[in-house]
Amino acid sequence: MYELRFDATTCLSCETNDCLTRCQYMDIDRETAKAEITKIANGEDSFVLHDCVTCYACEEYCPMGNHPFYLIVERQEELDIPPLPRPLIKRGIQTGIPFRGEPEITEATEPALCMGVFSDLMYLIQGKLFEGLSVISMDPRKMFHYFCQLMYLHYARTSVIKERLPGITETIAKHGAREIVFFHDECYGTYTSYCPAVGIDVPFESVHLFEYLYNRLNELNDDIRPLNIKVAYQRPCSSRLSPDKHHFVQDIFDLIGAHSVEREYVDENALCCGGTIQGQRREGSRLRAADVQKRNLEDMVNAGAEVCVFNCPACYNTLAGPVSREGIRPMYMSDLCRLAIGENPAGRR
Amino acid sequence: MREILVVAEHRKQKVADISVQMLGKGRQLAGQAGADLVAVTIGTDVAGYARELSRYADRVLTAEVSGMQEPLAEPSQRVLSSIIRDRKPFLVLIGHSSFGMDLAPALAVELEVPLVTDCVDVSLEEDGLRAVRPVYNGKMNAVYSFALAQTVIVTGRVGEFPVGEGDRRGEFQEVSLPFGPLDYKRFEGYTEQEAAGVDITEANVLVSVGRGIKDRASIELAERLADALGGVVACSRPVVDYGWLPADRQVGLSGKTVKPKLYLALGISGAFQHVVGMRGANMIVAVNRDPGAPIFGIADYGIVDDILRVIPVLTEKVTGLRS
Amino acid sequence: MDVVVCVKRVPDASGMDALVIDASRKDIERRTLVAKINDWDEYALEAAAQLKEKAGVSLTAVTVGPDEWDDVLRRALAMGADRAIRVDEDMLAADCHAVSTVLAALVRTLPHDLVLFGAQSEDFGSGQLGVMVAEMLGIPHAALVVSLEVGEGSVRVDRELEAGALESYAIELPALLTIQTGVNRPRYISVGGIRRAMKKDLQIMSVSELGLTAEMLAPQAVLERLETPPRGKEAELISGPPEETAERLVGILRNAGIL
Amino acid sequence: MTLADYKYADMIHRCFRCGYCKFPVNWMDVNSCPAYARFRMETYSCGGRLWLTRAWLSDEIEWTEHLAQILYTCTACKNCEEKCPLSFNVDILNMIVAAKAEMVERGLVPSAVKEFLENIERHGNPYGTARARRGEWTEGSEIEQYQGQEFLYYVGCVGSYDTRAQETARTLGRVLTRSGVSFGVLGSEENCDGNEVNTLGEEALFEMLAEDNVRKFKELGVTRVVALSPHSYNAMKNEYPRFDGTFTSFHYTQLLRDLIIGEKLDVSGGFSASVTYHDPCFLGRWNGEYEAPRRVLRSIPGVELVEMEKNRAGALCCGGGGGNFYTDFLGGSESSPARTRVREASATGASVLAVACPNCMTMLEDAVKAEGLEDSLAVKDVAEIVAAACGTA
Amino acid sequence: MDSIYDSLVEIVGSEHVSTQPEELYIYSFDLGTTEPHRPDYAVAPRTTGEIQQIVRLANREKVPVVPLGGGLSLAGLAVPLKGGIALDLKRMDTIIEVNERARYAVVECGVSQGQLTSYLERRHPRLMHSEPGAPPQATIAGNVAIHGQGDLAQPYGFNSDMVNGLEVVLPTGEVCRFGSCSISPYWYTQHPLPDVGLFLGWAGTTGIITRVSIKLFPCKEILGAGQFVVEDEELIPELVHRITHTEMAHDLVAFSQAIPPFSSGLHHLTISLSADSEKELDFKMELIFDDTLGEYIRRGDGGFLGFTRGQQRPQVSKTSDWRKGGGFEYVGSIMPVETYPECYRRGREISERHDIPYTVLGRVIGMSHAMMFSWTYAFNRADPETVRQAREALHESDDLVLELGGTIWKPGVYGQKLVMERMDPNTLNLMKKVKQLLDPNGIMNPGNWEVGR
Repeated sequence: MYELRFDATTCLSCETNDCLTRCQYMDIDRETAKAEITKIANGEDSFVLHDCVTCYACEEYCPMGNHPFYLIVERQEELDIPPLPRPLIKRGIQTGIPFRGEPEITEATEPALCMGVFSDLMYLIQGKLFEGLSVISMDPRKMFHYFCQLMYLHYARTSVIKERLPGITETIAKHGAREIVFFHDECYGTYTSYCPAVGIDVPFESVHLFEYLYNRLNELNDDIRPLNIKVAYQRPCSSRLSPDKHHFVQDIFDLIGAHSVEREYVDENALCCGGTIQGQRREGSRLRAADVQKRNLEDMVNAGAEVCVFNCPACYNTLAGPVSREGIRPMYMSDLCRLAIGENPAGRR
Repeated sequence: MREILVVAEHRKQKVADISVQMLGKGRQLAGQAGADLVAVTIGTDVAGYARELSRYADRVLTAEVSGMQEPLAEPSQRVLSSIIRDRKPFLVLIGHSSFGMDLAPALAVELEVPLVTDCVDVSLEEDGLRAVRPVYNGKMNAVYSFALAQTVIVTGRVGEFPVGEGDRRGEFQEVSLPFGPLDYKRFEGYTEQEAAGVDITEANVLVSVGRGIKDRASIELAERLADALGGVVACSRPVVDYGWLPADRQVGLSGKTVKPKLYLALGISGAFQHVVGMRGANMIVAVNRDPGAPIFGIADYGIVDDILRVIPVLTEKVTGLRS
Repeated sequence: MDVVVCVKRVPDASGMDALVIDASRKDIERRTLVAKINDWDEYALEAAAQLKEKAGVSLTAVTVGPDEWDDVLRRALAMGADRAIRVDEDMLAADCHAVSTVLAALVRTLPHDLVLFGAQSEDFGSGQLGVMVAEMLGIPHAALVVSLEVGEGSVRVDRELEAGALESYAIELPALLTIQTGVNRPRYISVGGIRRAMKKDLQIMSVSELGLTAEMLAPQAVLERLETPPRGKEAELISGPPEETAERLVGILRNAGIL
Repeated sequence: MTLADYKYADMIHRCFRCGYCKFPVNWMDVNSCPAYARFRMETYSCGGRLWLTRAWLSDEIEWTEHLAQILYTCTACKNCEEKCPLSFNVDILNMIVAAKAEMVERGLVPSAVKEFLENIERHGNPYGTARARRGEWTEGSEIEQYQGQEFLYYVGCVGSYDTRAQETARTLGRVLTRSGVSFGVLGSEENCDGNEVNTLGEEALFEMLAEDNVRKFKELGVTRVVALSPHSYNAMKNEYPRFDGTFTSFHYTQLLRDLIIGEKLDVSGGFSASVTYHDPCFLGRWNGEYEAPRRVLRSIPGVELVEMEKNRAGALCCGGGGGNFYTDFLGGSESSPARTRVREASATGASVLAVACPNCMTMLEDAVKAEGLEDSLAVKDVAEIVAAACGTA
Repeated sequence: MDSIYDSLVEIVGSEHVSTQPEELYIYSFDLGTTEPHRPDYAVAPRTTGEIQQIVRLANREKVPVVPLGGGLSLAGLAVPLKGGIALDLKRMDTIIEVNERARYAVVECGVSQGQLTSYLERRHPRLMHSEPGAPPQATIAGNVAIHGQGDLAQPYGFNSDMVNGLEVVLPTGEVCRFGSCSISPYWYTQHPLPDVGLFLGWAGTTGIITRVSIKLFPCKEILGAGQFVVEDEELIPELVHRITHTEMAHDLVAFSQAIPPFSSGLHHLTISLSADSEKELDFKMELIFDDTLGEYIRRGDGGFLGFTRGQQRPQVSKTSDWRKGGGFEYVGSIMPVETYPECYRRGREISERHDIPYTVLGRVIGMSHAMMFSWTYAFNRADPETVRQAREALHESDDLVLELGGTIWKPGVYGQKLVMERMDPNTLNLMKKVKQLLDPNGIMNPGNWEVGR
């Protein structure tokens, strides 16, 4: 069975305990932080396990390369402190069950792009940026065979992840591509952060979509017409698992002449889209989510953003409506890049 | 004395018009050649026909064959071959009718003599006999010529030859039959077309459609135009062949002969088989995509266009005028 | 039962306003025209094909002409003929008697219970061939057949007369019929069908193989020349878009007191 | 062929006949399936055709001319594909075409279709007019024969033979000349593009035509084709690659758009009228090109572009597709699609109905007359409006 | 030639009558499991007058007349069980009037749900009608004739409760109007005249509805739906009761289905809300999702799945294609809300017994007054065995409805018999008299509601 590699002793020697002190949803001082994380590490109950909104951020804050977030959700499961109501957890777990037959394993050429569980967003990967990519998981009816499962962190069900993930990696690997660009950075995080953390081996190299886009844009440099628009980036929770790739957001913006606006909730201080929070079991979760969204939106508006750039389809589904009601145009990063090279964004379907 | 032989055909107890027309031509040529004009009538109770024929011919040969109320090709062939063999006429004229088409080729082969069918002109030149027949659906004429030494069989197109005076008293001569009854081919009967709902011969205005109507559904267009004009819809052969209209709507040789005030020929090329049935109309208006269509040769007015375009507009106009 | 159908290849003159007489003055300029199977023969073929669908019929299609005439035989094969035979002889200049002589000689070599011809051809339209062949074969015939029904050893036919009248016969087989249009609806022959027919057997014979000599084929009716017919009084042409033409026509009909 | 061998045997029964296929995108009524709108019997909806096809192939019903006609009233306009909510919607039209193909194989097609196909096989056009006369439309114009110019201007059957469409073809020629485009035509050497033949299910004939055109284009070294008809454009862009047709194809409205943007074509002359634009199926639904023609029209000073309620993906077909501009199975009624369409056009109050397809041109112009709208509504091709605006009309 | 055919051509014109095998084939089916029955004629009239003539002809000739709109009832109600004339009413598709102030629309019988919806969207954006969860070609008239319900059922009840007036061609050919329209130009109410409503629920066996006036309702700026999920079906009646008490929802539907897997064994409550302002929306959301449902969330028994703006168009149920077979049929019933748990459990058993992925749905009608509960069974049109299974499952469900004390909605012939067996004999007798009075020759949609003669 797969074991999370977590070293409690490093926390004791940690000087910042950023994992909890920097949490945007709990107000915790260093001492409490040290105490609580130690309790959690020792498998004891902690208010943190009850109040956590599962935003992934502590995974990034931790300066010691430990896995505080993975730890928290494992404990939530062990101590039966589910962040969500039972029906939502059941629903979530059942969502990942493939039910329309086995996928057809097509020989993938290099480099390959894996849509994961977002096959019905195929329309987003059109145009020069994606030319020549062989695509894995194109069929919405088969997409759950490619589902990275990491969503279950929000459900405190790492057991499900560990149970299903090996089969998923196998299926992806069957396509025979050594290097795979992942459409969704949650998949990227799964194979570059979570799998190593619990010791699931990954038989392929993962490429972050933004890194790919950045390189493609450089190749297509001649086609780029600077956009000169003010953009705000909605950073998804999953991006906390690949902080080392986060800089590509800015790099791409610079490349295509998109100016990111001065915001409070940016980069490490980014706010959750609220999608998970609103359903949580804790009292007042729906209003809490509404409040987070409100703050997030006001921040974008005040900063004068014209476009809100998305990476994660889940964020997009939650926030696209609200931002456009504020007069800000929601757009996937890929669409923004296509706009920059004179193509028509695929937009919303 | 040299002879021209005319094979008479009879329908419904009278000598067929085409045979009288053949006699007309025969008389004219006989005059030129100083030859006798001989008519032959074959069948049951032919005396009556013989009397009629004797008004045009110098001599009428009668062959009484039992059970032959209608002219039948094979018995006729047997009679004729023996007659021609011993009389050696230099010209045999037969109408280019269904009967003629069934008879003439076999006769020619049996007698080993030349045959020209469906002629619109036959004339005597100093060097011999000249016959003209339309080819390529009337777009061309083919000219044939023959020495007068031999017998030549010519079938003539209906309506192309003048009818003679009919003021003679030709003599009669019976021919003995060289054969018994036929066993391998049994004549079973003769059917008149049953009279149906609409009688196109009664209509003052006929909207007549041909192949150009393209589709059964479009017949409705023609019907609307007909209604607007207070007329009825008729057609040319292909429309009946396709089963778009019943046979009793067909104008032409194998259909009806009509003489309306207005004959609107829509998408009809104007093959002679059709034209013979309608050329008696007071006014003929033709619409056809093909400016070379023979129909424009006999129409009073012509429009070169696709009928499916013209009909609706015309209908609107006429209706507009009526209301 | 063995059925033989005789087919002819004719120029499709429908697409041209006017035809041009060629140098020989005995024929029209064919190079600008595409060729097709003679309309009447298509009806004859369809009639045969339908017999074949009903009962056990072996169907042979024959023609006399140069090699490009193979295409009408391919068409016949696609329509259901089991075999096809072309007598390789260009007889465009010949008369019906000569062509009949060849065809009769050919048919004699074939088993034949029923021989079908088109009642006439689209180009010269003499309407002689079938009946001549019947006479040469010494079998009974019926021209202008508009319906046929094959029974035991005989065929029942209706012949078309004038004015919609019909003449019915029961004829012992073997017999020869010339088929009038409208007897059926010839099916469409797909290009794919014709391609498949390429595989079927197509036999070539020469007149000499049929034991025919030049003098046997000497024409009896000699074509002197073609000429463009004097056209009757031409129609007064109304030209313009339907709008105007219709308008003017209505005017004319009005003046004529028809409207 | 039996149902078992039918390419879509495992799929055709999945049509539920829910009726979406009859609706336009905004459901304002049920007349966006041209055949259904014309006849208003369930048999004529896409669902009806699918169920009948299945019944025929499984010998539940026999072939009749009526059955063939029901199938051949399909104009292949793709409205059904646009609307069908089920996962196999991409194939519903293919299912109809495959059924037509089977009828073709059995020789069981309506006489008008037989004539259409035979004419194309013999003469290279549906009208049965001689190939020799295909180039006559250029007479009296300066249009040159193609000899290695940048563009091959492919006109198609309707533009070559139909008197009204010939005007459009010449006008476009003048516009292209005016804007300095180097182009030539094939004249009497041009052959049918086969697009209709394909939708009529005569696959082998289509192959023949496609192969012939591809071969000819290669010999002449053609690299870019600009087509007058969206039907030609569709065949060349989407089908010819199968036959190794490697050249790039444009619809002329796309070329005009680029010429205007690139300021190679001066339309400042303007054209003052309120114009409504009718999307041709083979440009719109088949190839997703809704904007180029509109862009062209909007760029012309004085043009006030008004949309019909059914536009773009929801546009009502003129009824001319699938050979119907010739076979005319949908004609002869005020509910004929073309007549419905011009009534919709006239409802916008526009004085000009702009088309970008010679088939639509002939269909709709005839319909305008049949509806007696000549005085209020003029049918003009986009090329003709452009010509007016750059003074070469 | 057939004289009935000729007369029909006389009446509607040759293009709108058919005796050709193709039309007869298509009109012999509906989309469900009912065995096909060929009509002798397919006819598509355009006017009430034409329908009168057709009905008179049918009486003279004793030919059945089977009216159909969208033909989507699924229960075989538009299948000509005894042949005769299949009367396709879809050509009568004029929207005659929309009265903005009095909030009603008068439509011809062929007007489809989709047509009215889009018409209102474009011309009267502040009005909506109660659109059933059927494909948009379902007709307004057909729907009221079978007591349908739509997406405004929770506040306003059955669509047939929204009828302001009817124009009907009686089986004997007379045209009658019911409601205010019988004495006034306004089609604004069915009351207070003496009640002669003998046409709703009769599935076209007592006459042909040619015009309907249907109530319209306020359409607010923001439409949307929140979803709430529970695992324990026993909670549903209680939740429905509490949510309806807020009087805030305009549609309330609970469903559970085996496919897709996420919904299996769970019950999704779709709670539709509408509001003219964010303020109004926030208020309603808070009232329902926090104040009313909050405690379930805290207990972990129920989960809030979020709120989606925009109105979902009814789509033809993908259920129809689960067996890759283009077929499904359901038994609809009108049930007390409290029976939901039993309906679900027993329905699930039936499905599993017949090896069909289960699909059940309950739509609340009124303030928890009733629900339309449906058991849906998919089948593969190409596989007779699955059709048979579905048919059995449907019959078992019909039995179940009555066993649970419910009433079958738009029953097919089998269900009609069950209902009539149970029905109080005097009522049945009255139905019989009514039927005989209105339709002496029994020409209207025979085979359905055969009360005996």
